[in-house]
Amino acid sequence: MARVLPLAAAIGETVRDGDTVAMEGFTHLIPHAAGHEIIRQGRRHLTLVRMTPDLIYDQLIGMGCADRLVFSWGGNPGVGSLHRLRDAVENGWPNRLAIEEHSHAAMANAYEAGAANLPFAVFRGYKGADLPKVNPGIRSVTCPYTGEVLATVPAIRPDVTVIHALRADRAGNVLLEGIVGVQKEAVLAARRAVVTVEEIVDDFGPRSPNAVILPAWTVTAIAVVPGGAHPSYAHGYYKRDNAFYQAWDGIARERDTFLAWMKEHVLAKGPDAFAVHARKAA
Amino acid sequence: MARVLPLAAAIGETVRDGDTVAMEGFTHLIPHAAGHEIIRQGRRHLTLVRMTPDLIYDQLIGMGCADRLVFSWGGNPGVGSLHRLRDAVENGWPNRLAIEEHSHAAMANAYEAGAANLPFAVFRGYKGADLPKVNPGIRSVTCPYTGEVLATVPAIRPDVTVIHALRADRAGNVLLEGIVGVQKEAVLAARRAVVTVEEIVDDFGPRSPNAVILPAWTVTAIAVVPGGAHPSYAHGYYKRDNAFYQAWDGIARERDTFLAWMKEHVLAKGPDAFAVHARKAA
Amino acid sequence: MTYTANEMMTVAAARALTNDDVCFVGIGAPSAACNLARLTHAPDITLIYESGTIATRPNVLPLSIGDGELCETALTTVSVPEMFRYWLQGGRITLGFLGGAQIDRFANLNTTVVGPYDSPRVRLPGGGGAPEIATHCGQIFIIMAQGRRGFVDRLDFVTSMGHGEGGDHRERLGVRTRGPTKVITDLCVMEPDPVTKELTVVSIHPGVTRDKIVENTGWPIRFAGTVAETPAPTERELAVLRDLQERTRRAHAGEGTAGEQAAARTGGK
Amino acid sequence: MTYTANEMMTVAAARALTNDDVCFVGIGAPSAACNLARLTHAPDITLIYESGTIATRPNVLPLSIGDGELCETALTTVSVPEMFRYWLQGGRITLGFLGGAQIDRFANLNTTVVGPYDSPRVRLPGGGGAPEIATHCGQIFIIMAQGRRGFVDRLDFVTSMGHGEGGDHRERLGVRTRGPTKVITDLCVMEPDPVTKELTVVSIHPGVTRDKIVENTGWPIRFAGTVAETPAPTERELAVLRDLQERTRRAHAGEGTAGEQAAARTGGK
Repeated sequence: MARVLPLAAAIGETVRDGDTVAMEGFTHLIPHAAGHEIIRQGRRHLTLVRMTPDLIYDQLIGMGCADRLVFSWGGNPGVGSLHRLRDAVENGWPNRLAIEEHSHAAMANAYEAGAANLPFAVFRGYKGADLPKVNPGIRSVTCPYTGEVLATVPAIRPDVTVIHALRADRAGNVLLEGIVGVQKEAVLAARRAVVTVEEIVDDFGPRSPNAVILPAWTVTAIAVVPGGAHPSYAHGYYKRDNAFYQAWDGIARERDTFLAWMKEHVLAKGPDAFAVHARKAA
Repeated sequence: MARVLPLAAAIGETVRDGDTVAMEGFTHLIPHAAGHEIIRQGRRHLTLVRMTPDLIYDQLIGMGCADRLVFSWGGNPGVGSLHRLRDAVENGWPNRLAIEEHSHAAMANAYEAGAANLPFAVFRGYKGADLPKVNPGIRSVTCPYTGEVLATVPAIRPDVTVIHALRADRAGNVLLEGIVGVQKEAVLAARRAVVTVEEIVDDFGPRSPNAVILPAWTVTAIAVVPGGAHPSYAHGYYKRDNAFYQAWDGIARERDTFLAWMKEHVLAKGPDAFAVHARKAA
Repeated sequence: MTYTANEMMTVAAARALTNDDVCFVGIGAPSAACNLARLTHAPDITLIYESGTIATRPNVLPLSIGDGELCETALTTVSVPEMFRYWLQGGRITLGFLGGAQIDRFANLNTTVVGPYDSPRVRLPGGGGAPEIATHCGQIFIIMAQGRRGFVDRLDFVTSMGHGEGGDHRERLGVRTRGPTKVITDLCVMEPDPVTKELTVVSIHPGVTRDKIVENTGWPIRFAGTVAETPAPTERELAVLRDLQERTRRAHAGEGTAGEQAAARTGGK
Repeated sequence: MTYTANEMMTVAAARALTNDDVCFVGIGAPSAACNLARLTHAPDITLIYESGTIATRPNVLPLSIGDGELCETALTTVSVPEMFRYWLQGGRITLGFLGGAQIDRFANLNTTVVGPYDSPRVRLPGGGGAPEIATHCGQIFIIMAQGRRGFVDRLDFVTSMGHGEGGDHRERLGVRTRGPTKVITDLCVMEPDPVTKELTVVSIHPGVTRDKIVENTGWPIRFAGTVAETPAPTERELAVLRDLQERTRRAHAGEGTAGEQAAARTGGK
């Protein structure tokens, strides 16, 4: 049952060294504030899972939190490379980063299988592509009716999934809306789930009967962090800060500018630093 | 691309003798008017697919439209038996009815696999149950990672799926809301899809960004039939007519009362007979 | 206060439910029991109906598994494939309710056929959600009126597994959930023996004799070493239950015809 | 009217789109081409972005694959698993757009690594949706600026299949879709040979020489027997495209900082 906690406690009680951690959000609702908290708490040896490692994973990787990355597209959207990810893969800085690489379809299916408590996902995929040659986790099954051979991937079952949502109600239920990505699947596939939200409301009020809601009993901890998705965005709250995505290219290109920025903006700050982004839009 | 047609033309152009037809709706939004039209057009040798054969299939079976039934729960909800279904299975009246029986989980997964263009569905099911002994379509695959043996069923790929929805817009997009059942999957799994709707609106207007909508290019034909779900219901339009479900038990128990009712209320009527049920609620 | 055997059955089932349960609710007696629990000692119990309605709080009892009332009072409503994949198979349900036409001593259930499958004497509705409810929910409660036609020595068909052939049969099939932990009838409450898994009477409803239970069971029914007497329904339990049922009756009568009132009294799937 | 090579590429791609297409749109040039088509000759074209937005009609070009604008103007937005299962794998998409860091003569693409996979010289972003877009969409258009670094004799890694080793390779793998049918560059338009599937120049943009195309291709590029000259962008095409890009610039500038304007000029994934 979801407990409402300060972000530091929510992360402290759920994310442990060596965990497999999925922080999801497909462009929209990326849990940046929670990522910063994991960095501040100095978590190590994490396996990071995410379809689109974004700035948030560039930061975690550059700060040495991760031993392994499971992903399907690792870039700075519209800008170029994730320099810290590349430095880890190409040069082993700050540590060697093992990678397990998939396609989007494979990862979406793998989260879906995890949520459905299946050990693997079946899909039509990877035909003629080289990824199965370098990822031994990509295997196949034969259809018992048609004889067709289909691709498989192991289900993703994170130790902990971290997402940012729009709002929770007093009972601890969580609402997402707009581009909902794979967050519901990622939460339901995980042992533990942490959700940061823009706000807690008394009641969700009138809504679609089919609204995307995670009941309180699927969530471990909720932390209220207005602006917590920045530089990603929260539908109806604030927009994507494209300027920051652009600026990140310069910040992260070199190790020293990266470390200086992290020190000033992450290590020396707390979750309340995000509130300015929520306020700016209001 | 969806064409708006009178119901008779919509059914006439899409449902053929010998077709595999799925008419879905989970208690809510059952396409009764469309079922009556199929009966009036005298379709024969159909394979009828539906999780919960309801009065609509009792009527189709009793009128001799079906050679085969694929289903997972065949009763009159809260009332008892479907007498026409039983008469066909137990006594071969009006013709022998072959059955292919599944669990709800199996059929839900089979529709889902059909929508996803997979030849089969994998799920954890049927453990310790007798159905696999009598349904050779229930098979298994072995997980390539864990060695676990999981149940499989063939994907459902109907020739035509028929559903009732709340409304369409002028472009032919279709909106469902409330208890949405397996209708989206049934439509996307099918070669052709017919949708009856309560009304056509200029525009859906403000709605959840994640509203359940079938784009016009997934639908073959739309027919406007207010009240067309009766005695099932349409969320926000009219309620379930429980009295009729109760009364059906008496009507359908004997062959002659059944035939007399069908003659009077179906064969001698048209889709506009359903309008009274929509008006009653307004 | 007098009460019916059916009320005793519903009350006994309701008492077994807790605030923390996430229940997969069937229509009829399970629905009444779950909502009675919600309206008495377990206000925060989570009720899920297989039509996709999650955390629903109906003001009146639904007649079908997909009444509008369930959707209107739910936290949210998901598709049926999602319900069976993420929620049931996903292992999110702590408690499932089942009933059946036939039950055997290991709480296996038959709702498929009486007689041979290919030429049935009686064709029953079939399994619906039961085969997977029986294995995916944390535990199962079964509610059935007790009698020789239903409580049989040997099932014609195993629609859903209880404890199979008894003992560790579930574990041997790789099923990790507890299976049926209580069978609640209009005469008594049974629980599986911890080792053999054979159903054993653990509590007898007030005024019911052992002989009556024996007469109404199609196998030599076992009684626990210590058999309790089920506490009679309290005034509050009865008042809340009857109020709920009366509210249900009135609500459905208010909707329409005399036929609808009749349907309300019958209950719906 | 003068125009840039990039504008010619975008216009040539837009013209190949029809009102009946259901397009899986990537950010950048494909997004500009699709929206240009929608604002000119194909007003009813259906645009889908992999973030889940179906039938979206953005007023300005999105910067990322999941901009709020895409969701706000969409018919509806579905989850990412649903997008990849029901819509892409479901065979509902008639046309997919791809680009890449490297392409070979059979229109296979590499967006994964330059150099060996285990010790890459350059680690590129990876495949994302491409491996399955390449096989599930009815046909594929590829848009890439032409040059020797990108148009290579041999890929370091096949991220997504075009025509594989050529000929009937797709069919031999059980893939029933058409694969790449057009490669649109800033110099020309290529199409696969009907039999060998080797890319062949079928149309050259105004002012571009054959030599320039040869120089900018890492294999001995073939020309069709009859090579057309791509019609230059019309005034209307250029006006609509520039208006769209100007509107995009202003909208993003209106949101915030100078950095955002810079980002708008760069375009986003």
